[in-house]
Amino acid sequence: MTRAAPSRDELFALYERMLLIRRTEERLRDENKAGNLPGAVHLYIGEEAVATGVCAHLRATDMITSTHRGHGHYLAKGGDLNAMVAEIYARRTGICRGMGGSMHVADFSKGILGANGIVGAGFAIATGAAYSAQLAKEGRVVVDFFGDGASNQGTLMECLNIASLWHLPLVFVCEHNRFSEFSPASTVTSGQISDRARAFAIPTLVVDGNDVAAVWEAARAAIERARDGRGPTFIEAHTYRIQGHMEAESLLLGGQHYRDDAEIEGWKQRCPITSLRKQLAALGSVEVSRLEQIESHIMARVDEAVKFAVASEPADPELAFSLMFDGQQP
Amino acid sequence: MTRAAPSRDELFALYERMLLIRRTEERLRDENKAGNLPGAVHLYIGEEAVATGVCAHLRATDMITSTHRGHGHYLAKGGDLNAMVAEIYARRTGICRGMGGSMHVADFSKGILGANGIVGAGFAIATGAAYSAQLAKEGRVVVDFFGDGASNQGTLMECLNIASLWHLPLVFVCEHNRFSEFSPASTVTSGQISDRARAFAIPTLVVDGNDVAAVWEAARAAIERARDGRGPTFIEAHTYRIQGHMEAESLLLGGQHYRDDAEIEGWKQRCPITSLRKQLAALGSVEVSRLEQIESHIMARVDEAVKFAVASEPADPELAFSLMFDGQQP
Amino acid sequence: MAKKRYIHAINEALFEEMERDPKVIVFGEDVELAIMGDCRGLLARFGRDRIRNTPICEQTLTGMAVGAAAAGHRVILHLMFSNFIYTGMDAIGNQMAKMRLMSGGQARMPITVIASYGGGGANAAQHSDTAYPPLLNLGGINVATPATPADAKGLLKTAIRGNNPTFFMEAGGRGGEQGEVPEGEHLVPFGKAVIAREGRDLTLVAIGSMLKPALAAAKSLAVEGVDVEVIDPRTLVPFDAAAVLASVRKTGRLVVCDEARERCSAASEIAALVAERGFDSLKAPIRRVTTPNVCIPYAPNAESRVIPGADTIIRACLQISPAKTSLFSAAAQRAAGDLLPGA
Amino acid sequence: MAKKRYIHAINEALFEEMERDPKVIVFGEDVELAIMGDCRGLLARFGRDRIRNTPICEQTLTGMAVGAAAAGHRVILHLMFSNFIYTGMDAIGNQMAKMRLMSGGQARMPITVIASYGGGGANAAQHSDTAYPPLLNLGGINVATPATPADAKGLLKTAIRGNNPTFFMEAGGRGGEQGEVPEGEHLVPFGKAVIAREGRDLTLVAIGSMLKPALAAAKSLAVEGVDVEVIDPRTLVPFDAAAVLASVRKTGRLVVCDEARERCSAASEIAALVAERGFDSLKAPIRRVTTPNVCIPYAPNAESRVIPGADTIIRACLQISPAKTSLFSAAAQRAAGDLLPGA
Ligand SMILES: Cc1ncc(C[n+]2csc(CCOP(=O)(O)OP(=O)(O)O)c2C)c(N)n1
Ligand SMILES: Cc1ncc(C[n+]2csc(CCOP(=O)(O)OP(=O)(O)O)c2C)c(N)n1
Ligand SMILES: [Mg+2]
Ligand SMILES: [Mg+2]
Repeated sequence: MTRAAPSRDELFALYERMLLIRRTEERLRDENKAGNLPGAVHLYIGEEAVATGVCAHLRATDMITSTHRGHGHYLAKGGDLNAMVAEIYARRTGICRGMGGSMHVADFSKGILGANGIVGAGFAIATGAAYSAQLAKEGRVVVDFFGDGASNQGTLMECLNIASLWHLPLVFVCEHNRFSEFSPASTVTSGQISDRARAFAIPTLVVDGNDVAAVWEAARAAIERARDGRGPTFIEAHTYRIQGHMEAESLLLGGQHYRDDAEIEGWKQRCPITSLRKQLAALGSVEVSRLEQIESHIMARVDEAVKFAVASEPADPELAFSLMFDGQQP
Repeated sequence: MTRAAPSRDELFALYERMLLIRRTEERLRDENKAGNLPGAVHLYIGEEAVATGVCAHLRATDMITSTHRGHGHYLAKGGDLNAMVAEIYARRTGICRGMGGSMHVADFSKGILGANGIVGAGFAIATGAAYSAQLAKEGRVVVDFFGDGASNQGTLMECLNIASLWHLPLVFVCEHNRFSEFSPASTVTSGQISDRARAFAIPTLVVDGNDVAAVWEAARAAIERARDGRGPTFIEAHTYRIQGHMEAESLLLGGQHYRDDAEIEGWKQRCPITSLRKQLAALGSVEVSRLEQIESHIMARVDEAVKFAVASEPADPELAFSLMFDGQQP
Repeated sequence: MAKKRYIHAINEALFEEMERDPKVIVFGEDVELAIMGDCRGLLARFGRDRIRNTPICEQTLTGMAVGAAAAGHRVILHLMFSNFIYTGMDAIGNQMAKMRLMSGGQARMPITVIASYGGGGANAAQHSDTAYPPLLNLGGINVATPATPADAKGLLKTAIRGNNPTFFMEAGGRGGEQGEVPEGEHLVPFGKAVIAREGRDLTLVAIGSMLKPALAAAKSLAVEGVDVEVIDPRTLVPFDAAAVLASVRKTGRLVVCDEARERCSAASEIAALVAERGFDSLKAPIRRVTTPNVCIPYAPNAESRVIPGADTIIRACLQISPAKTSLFSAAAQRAAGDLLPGA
Repeated sequence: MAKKRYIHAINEALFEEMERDPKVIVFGEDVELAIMGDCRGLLARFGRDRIRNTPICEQTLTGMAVGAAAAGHRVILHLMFSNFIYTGMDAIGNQMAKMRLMSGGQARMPITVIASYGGGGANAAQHSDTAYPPLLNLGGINVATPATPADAKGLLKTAIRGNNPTFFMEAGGRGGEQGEVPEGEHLVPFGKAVIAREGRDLTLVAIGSMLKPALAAAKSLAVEGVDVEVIDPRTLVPFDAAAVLASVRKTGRLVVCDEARERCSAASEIAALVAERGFDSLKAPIRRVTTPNVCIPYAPNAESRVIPGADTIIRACLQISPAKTSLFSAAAQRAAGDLLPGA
């Protein structure tokens, strides 16, 4: 059994990972604004504690499914930064060779079964992967990340049913960020989401998704349970989407509003990274300089990643033909 | 407010309706065996109390959705017997002019939005109809009948969510007959089905589906609630399918078994019609003769219906073209 | 008449039809804030009883459309992207398309489903499909593919007033295109093609988003001495076979452009129809210009490699153009020699 | 070689491939009791880890196939009736068909989906569709349509061993048909048509369930002096265009039979392909023989009015047969004059 709370080193690792996600996405935000990215990006800023706290317990052979807001999951699960940024830049060096883009970043070799543009698609993919993992008896675990909005897709219920019946090594992680695009959760999501899992006798945990240690603890229990063959767990993590649903959403909204600036400000005060930084900095000057090192190290990595992407060749258009099938022309 | 229990006259009416369904289906079973029906039939024998107890509270303008096992719902909601039997015989006088058959009996003029061959299809159709009914503000109510197997289709959850959010005048009636085709419920259905509704803060009622008075009482409360604008209710009625999943299932099974004969026998002892007959007969000789009259009257109606069907012209094949669209060639 | 954008023409049709008939309702994901633009302002005017956000559950939404129509409303369901047609396909294929015949003609299905299709925006595979061909195969579903603002308005009004299920396919990314739009009562009949450009040498059928590149191609080809007749079918179901056959009788040559993937596309259907019923007029092979049988890649260069444009259309036309091709410029001849994409 | 029924040939392939590769798993609704017949005996032999009943939830089942394949299994999903393809369409269209390209070629999708198609059993609209045309338009999905027991076995084995998603379409109600089936290692390659009957006058492409009536039609036509070549493509994706084009080069005439509805059918696709690439060989219009654009009615007389059979095929062939039609019997000429159904 792992300890109940993350150690100091573990906290630093969590901090580093969260910051990597944050700085990467801040850069993507800016690059998007500057018109440097061909496609849209949906940013995870403010929600980093969820992916980070959960994936800290996963092995390289474990698997995750992700969402349209998938950069954080990808990086938390150990996806390569350069290859991700190059993908978003539509370069041949991208993790999907420029064929997928932001909404499809995936690294199958690391168990990252892909971000996904179809809301709710992860449920069934994760359930199928968990069934495969269970049959293979190699102790692999699957984590399915999805939003509060996605929780209204009926495949959630279908998969809860199967996961419960078959005792699958599967952890459902609902990232409740209070919005489904521009619809506040209260208008489209009835009841408490984790009660949906409870109806299938699946254990549930509701956590503060902006507290990485809390997420870490809940995930530890759930993932151990799955790994031990004791079946699925449902985690509902409450957090908040700081950025728009997608960058440049104001163009779509044309002056309409769906939330208050004050609400956003309030949640910015509850930043999971800032609070962990404060906690760690309070430990002493050694820690402060370690934090500074992490910061500058990450800034350099992000710079490096963007440089790598920009310097890479554009995608090879012929791949659209050669990659459609394995060993077959389309 | 209606009384809490059905009156004697109401019990007779329930009895008559249940018997109509039973005798009709016994005849269909025999006609199927004799090779007189072109398509398959899925019989409701043993489950009559559910449709009957519920539909007793419905007005002609109320609506129902039904299943592949839909004869009982159709007759309970006041569908014409001759037209149904003629439909199953594929005659031009059939309620769907021979285009639908057993799995599609429907009478839109009576709010019977159709039996349906797609398991779970009724959820969304009923939800849409209930939304329409709510907007129209004419006090119409919708009842959605579905099986325990259908409860595993995710659209159930999607519709529970919407029904709850929008306070729809909708009653979900789960006919838990213990099997989803040849799979016992315990192997494919996790937890108690009505808990799925509870997760959406929808009131639930679990009743003995072989006790027509119990069903009647639960349905009364639920339908009144819906009619008063107080939103959806979920009824889980426990019952048992006496016949095979479909007639002549043994041909499909090729000697395999999925349930014990003793179990079937046990449930035959709990026949909803027999027990109500006993209850009514115990009231006195007037009641006994009334029961006898009902029996012979119904036998005559069923005979009459089969005669009507057999004497009717076969379906008009050209309707396949003229009915595809309203006022347009296919 | 006033110049309006495609998306505004759609918005106008929605306003007018909702004013006209209180039984018209709209629902879908985030329709209230109208992120696709087409529903802008409807909430303020008609309130949440007539236009309402739904949760994300396409499988239920298409089934609800059937139920609400059966119960007496005139339903407009907004599905956003045409890829979500797959997500909600069950009730489309098994209910919407079949309910009327299965019920012996009892059911009326006044349903309009709006979905935006097509690539070109680096939205990648799951948001760029041109997903109407599967609908065409279902039977029982009308499909409108307006290419201009005027037709967008007129076809949508016809769809909403009709009693059959209709998919109104918005040409994605065309929301900003301008065109003259008649005020008020402007109804475009289903099954009536328009000749967008008259010509004698070759018939070019261009569906929805392909009309603009087709017209551009026709203009270039005119310079080369090939006089192209461009036909916009406007609805794929019902389809104005007579118009296409008449044009082919005149020109003897046919190119069909469709942004959908080639296999079992609307282009294939139209080609088959002419090979069957217009064969005697044909003087040259039919050519289809479509997206090849691949999903839409993210990278813009790969995306434009697979989605057809004016160049692709010109090449296809030149390949089957009349003998005067000998007068063509060297450039055009080179182009004509190239393979079609994916071939 | 031994004579076996179609359904037994399928069962044999499942047994052999599950024996061969422990990574092969089967799941679906009621596969354990094998009500469709094809999975009979697998549970007893391989246990519930390898073949498992699922709840009714097609939308999840297709997605699970993607996930289990991504995680390393070789998946066989049984969907029962091809109408349920619509029910599970989301993950088919948005994941299965696209995962490989979207992931830059990382994903392997060794998935075989089994579904039974076609009418004729009075199963009515929701259990009688021939629902492969929408799959053809998706790209990324192979489609096998075995017509004989031997091909059923050989194509299924190839599908299971392949690394691309394949829909294995069982010709509904053909489970009882007998044919010679090679023992053991019998693999039928994808994209290789067979000439089921050689002939010089006309090419008749017959898909799956249409092969039997097509051969019957060819026999009758031989009596009338029309020598028909019958081609069974066996797989629609990939498609053996070369075989069809070669035959049309020889005969100059083409009829395509497909039980699917006409619009955007496989028949339309094949007709379009030949009108494009075999035009110069064509001496007559192409004819499609399909179910018209209606859903399948329940009444047997209405059902046989819309589903094509040998008669319909004979009529279509006579309509485009060579000049020697003048030698035809009066009856045949009358038949040739009739309209195609739905036309
Ligand atoms: C099947 C499907 N329906 C609709 C959409 C459009 N869409 C994209 S994101 C989104 C909202 C998702 O909300 P949630 O699951 O809470 O995730 P969040 O964006 O809040 O992270 C919607 C409706 C989609 N991509 N896929
Ligand atoms: C979408 C769909 N999947 C599968 C089937 C095949 N099927 C027909 S009935 C049935 C079982 C239904 O069980 P339940 O809902 O409990 O109803 P019951 O037959 O017990 O009345 C199945 C799987 C179908 N008709 N539709
Ligand atoms: Mg959210
Ligand atoms: Mg049941």
